[in-house]
Amino acid sequence: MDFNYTDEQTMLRDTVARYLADTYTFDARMAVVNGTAGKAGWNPATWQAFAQELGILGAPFSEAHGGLGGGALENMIVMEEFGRALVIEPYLSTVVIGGGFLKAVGGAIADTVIPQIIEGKVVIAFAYAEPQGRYNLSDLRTTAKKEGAGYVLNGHKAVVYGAPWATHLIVTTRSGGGQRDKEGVSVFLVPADAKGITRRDYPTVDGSQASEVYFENVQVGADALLGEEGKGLPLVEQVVDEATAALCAEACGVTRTLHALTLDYAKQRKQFGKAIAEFQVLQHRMVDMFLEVEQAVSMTLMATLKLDEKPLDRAKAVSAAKIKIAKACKAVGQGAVQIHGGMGITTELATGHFFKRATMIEGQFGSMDHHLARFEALTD
Amino acid sequence: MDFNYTDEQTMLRDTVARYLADTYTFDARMAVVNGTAGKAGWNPATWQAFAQELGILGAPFSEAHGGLGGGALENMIVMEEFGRALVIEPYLSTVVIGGGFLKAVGGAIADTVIPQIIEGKVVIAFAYAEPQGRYNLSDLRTTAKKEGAGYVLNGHKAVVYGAPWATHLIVTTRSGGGQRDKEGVSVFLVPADAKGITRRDYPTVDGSQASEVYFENVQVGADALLGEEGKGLPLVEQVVDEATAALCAEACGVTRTLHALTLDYAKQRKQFGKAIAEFQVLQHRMVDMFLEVEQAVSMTLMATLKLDEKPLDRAKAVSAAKIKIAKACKAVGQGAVQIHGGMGITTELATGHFFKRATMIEGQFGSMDHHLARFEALTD
Amino acid sequence: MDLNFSAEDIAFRDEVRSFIAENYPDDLRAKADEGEELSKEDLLKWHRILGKRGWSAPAWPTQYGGPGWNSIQRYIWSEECARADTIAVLPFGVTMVAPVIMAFGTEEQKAKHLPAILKGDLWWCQGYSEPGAGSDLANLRTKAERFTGDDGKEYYRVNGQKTWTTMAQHADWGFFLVRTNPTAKAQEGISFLLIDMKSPGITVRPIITLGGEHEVNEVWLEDVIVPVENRVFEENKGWTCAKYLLAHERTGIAGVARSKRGVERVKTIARSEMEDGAPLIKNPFFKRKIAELEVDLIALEFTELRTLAGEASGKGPGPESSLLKIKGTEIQQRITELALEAVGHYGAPYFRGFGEGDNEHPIGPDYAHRAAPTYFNGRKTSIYGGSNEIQRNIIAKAVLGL
Amino acid sequence: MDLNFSAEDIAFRDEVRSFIAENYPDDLRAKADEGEELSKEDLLKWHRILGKRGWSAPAWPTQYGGPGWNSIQRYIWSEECARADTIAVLPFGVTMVAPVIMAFGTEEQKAKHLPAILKGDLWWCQGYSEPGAGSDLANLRTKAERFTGDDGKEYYRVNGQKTWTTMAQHADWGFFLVRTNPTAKAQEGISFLLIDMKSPGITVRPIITLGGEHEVNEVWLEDVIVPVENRVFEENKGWTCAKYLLAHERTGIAGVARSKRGVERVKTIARSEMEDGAPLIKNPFFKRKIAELEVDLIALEFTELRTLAGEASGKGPGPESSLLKIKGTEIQQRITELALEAVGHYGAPYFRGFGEGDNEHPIGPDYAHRAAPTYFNGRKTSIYGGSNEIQRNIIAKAVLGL
Repeated sequence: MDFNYTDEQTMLRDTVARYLADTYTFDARMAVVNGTAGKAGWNPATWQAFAQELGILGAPFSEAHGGLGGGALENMIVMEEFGRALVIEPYLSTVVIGGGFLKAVGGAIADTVIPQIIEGKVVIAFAYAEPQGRYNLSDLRTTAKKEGAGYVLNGHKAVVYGAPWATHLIVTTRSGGGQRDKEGVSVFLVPADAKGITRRDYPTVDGSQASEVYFENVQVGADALLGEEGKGLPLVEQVVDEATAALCAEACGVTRTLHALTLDYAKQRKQFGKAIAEFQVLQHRMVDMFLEVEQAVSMTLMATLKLDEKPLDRAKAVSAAKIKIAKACKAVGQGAVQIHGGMGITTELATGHFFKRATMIEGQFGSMDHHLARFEALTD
Repeated sequence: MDFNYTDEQTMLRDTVARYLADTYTFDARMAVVNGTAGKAGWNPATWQAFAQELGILGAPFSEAHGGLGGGALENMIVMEEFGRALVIEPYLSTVVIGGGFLKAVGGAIADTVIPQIIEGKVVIAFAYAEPQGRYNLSDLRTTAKKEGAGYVLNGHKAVVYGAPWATHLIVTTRSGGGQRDKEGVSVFLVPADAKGITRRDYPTVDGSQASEVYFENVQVGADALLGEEGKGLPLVEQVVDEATAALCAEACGVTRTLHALTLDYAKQRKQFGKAIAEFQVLQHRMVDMFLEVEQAVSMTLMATLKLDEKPLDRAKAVSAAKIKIAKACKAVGQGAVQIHGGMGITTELATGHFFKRATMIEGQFGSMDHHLARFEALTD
Repeated sequence: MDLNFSAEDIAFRDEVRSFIAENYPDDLRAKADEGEELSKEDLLKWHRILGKRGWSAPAWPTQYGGPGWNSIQRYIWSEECARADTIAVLPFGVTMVAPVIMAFGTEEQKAKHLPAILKGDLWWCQGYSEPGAGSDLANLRTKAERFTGDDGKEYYRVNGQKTWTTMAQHADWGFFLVRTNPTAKAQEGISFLLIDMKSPGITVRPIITLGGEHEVNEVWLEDVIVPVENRVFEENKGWTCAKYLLAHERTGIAGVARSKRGVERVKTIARSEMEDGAPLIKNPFFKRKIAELEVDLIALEFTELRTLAGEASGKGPGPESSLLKIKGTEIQQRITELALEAVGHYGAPYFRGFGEGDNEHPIGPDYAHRAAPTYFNGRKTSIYGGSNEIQRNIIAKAVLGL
Repeated sequence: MDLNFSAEDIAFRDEVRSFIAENYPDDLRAKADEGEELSKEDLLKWHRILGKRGWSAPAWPTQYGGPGWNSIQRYIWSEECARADTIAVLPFGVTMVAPVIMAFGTEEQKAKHLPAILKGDLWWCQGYSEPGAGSDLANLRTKAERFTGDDGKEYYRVNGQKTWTTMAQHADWGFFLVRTNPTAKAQEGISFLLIDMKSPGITVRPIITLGGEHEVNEVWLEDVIVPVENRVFEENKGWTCAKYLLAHERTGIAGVARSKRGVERVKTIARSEMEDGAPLIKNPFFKRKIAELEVDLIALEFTELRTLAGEASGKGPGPESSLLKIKGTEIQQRITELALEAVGHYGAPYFRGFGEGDNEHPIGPDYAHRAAPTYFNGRKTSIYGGSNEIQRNIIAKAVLGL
C-alpha cells in the first residue's frame, strides 16, 4: 500500500497547476465562455497549448503512441487541476473517454487516432445520453443497422457536451435487442461532419457548449465500430466508470477552490464589526465543507486506484465515490454561496461559476440516487 | 378556523400542570420507577389521585358516563402535560386506547367499563404487538377460535406496556383469514387474570414496566368481543390513530421539557470562561431544537383536530404528524444530550430520562419509515 | 378549536376563486408558463386589475383603501392566488413601504403615495443594503447632508451606493435608509427617505445573477437632491421605520401555497421523466423525497396558521415569524433541488439569450428549461431578507433569551 | 500509488489472523456475545495473552518492548482484531499514559511502569475531567501543594475531584492533571502526576449512565500524598504532556474496522427481523440507510489510510485526526441508531438486573437486548475525548486558520 505520487506525477501536477495559474485566469476563462475571445466556449489556441506546450493530452497514453506513459492516475491529476481552475476544455470527453475507448479496443484505430488526440488534432464528444434514457447506459433508441459492409445510424442524442467543436463523436447505439437490453449495444467513432448528422447547439449553464445531435441515415464503415457488434455495453460501462472517476477528480478541484474562495471571503468580509470568519456557526460550516472535500479526495483516490479491478469491484468503487462526490458538490457549493451571501449568487465572482459547475457534476454520469442503487445492487 | 382553547380546556391544562409540578417531581417519579416507593413502575395512590383528586381519567368521556364531556383535544392536553413531567402512568393505554375502543363500540360494555375507568378501578393494557408483526396491525398469529358461545384465545403478545398492573387487556387476534389479511381481525377485552394468561414482566428502558403475555386456551365470553367478529381492523386502526395523536402530544411535552432543560443548563454551564449558551453553534442548535418542537406542536394539533375526519384523511394526518414527531424526538433528544455533555448521559439528571422516553416514542406505533410509507400510500 | 372554514369563509373563497378565474390575464399566464422574462407592464398588469377591484393590498385597512380582510381571509386569498398560479403583486410598495408610511408618514405622504401604490401606478424599490453591509443594515455609509436650497426650502444631498436593489431598473420611487448623523452610533443617526428615482444623480447598474436574471441592481447616488418633506418620521429615527418594515417583511415569507404548487410541479415533471422505462415518480426514493417535502409543508402550514391565530388574537408578527422564514425558504430550496434532479440531462442546456423565434427544434421538455436557473436563483432566499443565520440569531436572542 | 498489500503485509496479516484464531479465549467471546458485563479479569485476559506474544502495544517502539510495527501493520492488526471481534485492549495504559512516559518520563518511571503496562499487570485510569470543566481541560481546580515530608523527601498533597473517570473502579494507577501553581494562567501551572489508586484519601463513586452501565466514576482526592518523583516532566509543564496525549488519543478513534463489524451486525439483525412477512433488509429504505453507511465508511477508511500514509512519511498525527474523530463517531452513532430501529418493539425491554439464571423465557431475539443501551451509551462518543464541537473548533483554528 502506497499513497505517494511518483516524481513524474508530482511534476505533471505542478506543471499543469502553474500553467493554469498563469494563463487560465478567471477573466480569461470568462472571455472564452462568453465568446468575447472567439467562438463561445472554445478557444483553439488553448487546446493547442495543452497539446504542444504542456503535452498533457498524452498523459494517459503509452509512449509507443507518443504519450507520457501514464494512466488513470495521470487523468486524475490533470482533472483535479482542471477542476481547480474551472477549465472548460474537453479533456474528459477527448482524452479520458475517447482515449479510454481507443485504449480498450486497441488495434489499427487506436494506432491511428490516439496520436492525433495527443497532437490536439482530434477532439471527441461523447454522444451517449438520450432523452428517455436518463442514466441507464443501455436505454437506447438510436439504432445502428447493418448495411453492406458498414452500418446506418439513426436517432437523437441528448446534451452532447463539446459537440459544437468536436472533430469526432463516439456514439452508443442499439444494433439489436430491446430498448434496454444489455445485449445489442454497439459503439461507433464517427466523424462529426459525416453526412446525415445535424446539430442544435446551445450553451450549458456551467459555461460549456453542448448539442442535441440528430442522426439521419448516417452511413459509417465497419472500421468505425469500436469493439464487437452488440457486445458494447461492458466497454461503455468501463469507460464511463473511468470517466466518472476523472469527473470525481475534477470535483475535488472544484470543491477545493470553492472552499478556499469561501475561506478568503469570510476572512475579509466584515459584518457587525468583525470578519464573518469569526462567527462560530460559519466556522463550523466551513469545517464541514472541509470534511466533505477531504472525503471526496479520499474517495476519488480509492476509485481511481480500483479502475483496473474486476468490473464489479470497479463499479462499486466508482459508484461509492460518485455518491460522496455528489454530496460534497452540493454541500460545498451551497455552503460557499451561503457564506458569500448576495455576492455568491452574482455572476461577478468566480464562486458562482464554480458552484454551477459543482451542481452539474452532481448529476453527470448518474445522480446520487442512481449510484446508490447501483452500489446496492453490487453489494451482497 | 379557530385555534383557541375553551375556558374548560385551559383550566384542565392548568390543573394538570399545577398538580404535576407540585407532586410529580423528578425524585418522586424516580422513586416509583425504581420501586423504592412500592412496586416498580406503579404507585396505585397516584392513579387514584388522577381519578379522584384531579378527575382527569374522565377527560374524554361523556358526562352521561361520568366524564368531563371532552374528547381528543382533552386527551391531547393531558398527554402533553404528562409528557412534560414524564409521567409513566397508563393514561394512554387505559383512557385513550381502552376508552377509545369502548367509546367506538358503545353499548352495554361501554356503559359498564367506562365509569370504572373514570373511577380508576379499571386499568387497561393494549396487547396488540407480536414478535413477527413489527408495525403491521393485522400481522397476527394470536388466534381467537369460536367455541360455544364464546372464544378461545391462543398466542403471544410482545412488549405489552403496563401489563403488570393492568386489570384488563385489550387483545387483537386473528379469528379468520391469513396471517396478514385485513379481514378476520377480532378484538377482545379480557380480564388480566383470566385463566390461561401468563406473563413475563420486565422493566422498559424508558422507566415503565411491560410484559410478554402468553395466551393458552384462554376462554372468553361473546360479550368480551369489541365490535364485530372479523371486522376489527378498521376499529383498531382508528383507535391506534387516536393513540398515536395522543403519543404525539406526549412527545410535545417531552421535547418541550428537554429543550427547556437544555436552555437552563447551557445558561449555567461555563466552559472556556463563558456560559456555553454564548457559543453561537450551540445557540443555533438550540434554535433548531426549538423549530422542531414548534413544528411538532403544530402537527399534533393538526392530527388531533383531524381524528374525526374520514379514515383516509385521519390516517394521513396522523402519519404526517408522527413523522415530524419522530424527527423532533431524535433531534431534540440528541441535541439535549450533546449540549449537556457528559451530564446528559448519566442517570442523575432528568435530561437523560426524557431522552430515553423521546427515543422510545420515535418507534412507538410505527417508526418514521413506517409512517412515511403509510403517508405515501394514502397520497395519490 | 376547529380546523374548518366557516360558511362565510367558504363564500369568500368562492368569490375570490371565481374573480381570479375570470380576470387573470391569459397572456400573462402563457408568458409565465414559458419562463419568459416579464416586462414592467406585464408585472403591473395584475396589480392594476386587483387595484380596480380593491384587492391589491390584502393587509391594508379599509381607511387606506384596503379590503379590511382578517387573517383567515388573507390566508385564503394567498391560497387561491397560489392555486391559480398567478404572478405575485410586487411587495416593495404594497407590503413594504406602505405600512411604514401608514404608521409613521405625514398626511401629505399618505395622500401622495398610498393611492398610487394601491392602484399600481408607481413602482417602488428598496434602498437598504450597501456593499460591505449585507445582513448588517446598521452599518450604512450612504449619507444625506441637510442644506437650505436657493428657494429657501430644506433639502438633503444624498451620496452613496446601494446594492441588491430588486427591480430598481423599473422603479419610479425608492425608499432609502441613509445616514443623517455621521457621528452617531451604528443604528442611530439613520433616516428613512422616499426618493424619486428619476432624480438627477441616480445611476442604476444591473447585477446579473447565476440563473442569468436581471433582478437586482447597484444604485449609485451622486449629489441627489431630496426635499426634506420626503423623509418619513423624525430625522435620525429611521431605524424605527426599518425595524417595523423588517418585521412586516417576514410575514408571508413562509410561502406555503406557492410551495404547494411547486411540489405539484415537481410531481408533474416526475410523472413525465422516464427512468428505466418507468416514470421517475415510481422510483421509491424520489417519491420519498416528495413525501418528506409534503410532510414538512404541512408542518409549515399549520405553524403558520398557529401564528396567524396568534396575530388574530392580538399578538403582532413577532420573532416567531423567523421560524416561517427559515423553514419556508428551506422548503422552497428543496423544491428547486428536486426539480433539477428530476429533469436529468436537460438541466444543463441554458436557453436565455436565444432569439424569440428560434424554436424550430424544441430542446428537451419545456419544464426543464428553467430548472437549473431556478435552483441557482433560489439560493438567494436563505440570504435575502435577513439571512437564515440572522433569523436563527434573532430566535436565539428574542425567543430563547440566549 | 498502490492500494494492494505487499507480500510481506499479506504474510503478516495471515500470521496475526491465525494467532487470534488460536489464542482468543472462547469464554470471553461467549460473554461478549451475550452482552454480559465483563469483570476486571475478563478485560485483562486478552491483554495478557497479547502481552506474552509482544503484541499488546502495537504502536510502541521495540526499545520499550513494542512490536515495532509500521502504520500499515498497525492498520492490518486493528482490521484483524475487528474482524475477529475481539475485545479491545484498554487504552489508558498502553495508548495514553505510556507514550507520555516514553516522551517525558524519567528512566525510573519508564522502568517502573512500561513493562507492567505492556504485560497488563496493572490497570490505569485517566484523571483529567473535573465537574465544571468538560472539554475545557485547562480550567482545572484539583490542586497539588508541595511539601517536605517528615522523611525529608518532597511530596505533593492533592485535593480535588475528578469525574468521568473511566473504569476507575478497577484501576491500580491513575494519571492526573493537577494545578501546582494556583496563580498561573489557565493552561500554565498544571502538572502531570502518576498516582497510586490505593493511596489513602482516594474515593471512587460510580456514575451510572443511560444504558445502565457502570463505566465512569467520580474520583475524590482528599489529602492524597504523592511523591514528587511521580510527576512526569517539569512542574507546571503538565499541559505539554496533556496536549501530547490528546493528539495520540485521537488516532485510531475512527474505528473503521469496528464499525464495519457493526454494519454487519445491523445487516444480520435486518435479515432476521420481519416486516410484512419479508425480512427488514428487503425494505428499500432500510437497505439504503445501510448502503449510505457503507459508503461513508469507505470514505472514512480511505481518509484514515491517507492520514496513515502521511504519518508514515514523517508527519505526526495532526489536527486532521479531528476529522477521523468526527466522522468516526458519527458513523458509530448511526450504526447504533439503525440497530435500535431494526429491533422494533424489542428495543424497549430493559434486561440489566435480571438474575443470571433467570432465562427460562427468552424475551425477544438476543441481538435486541443491548440495542437501546448501546444507542444511549453511544451518545458519549461525540462528547468524550474532546467533543465534536471542540474538534470542529480545532480544525477551524489549526487547519483552516480561522
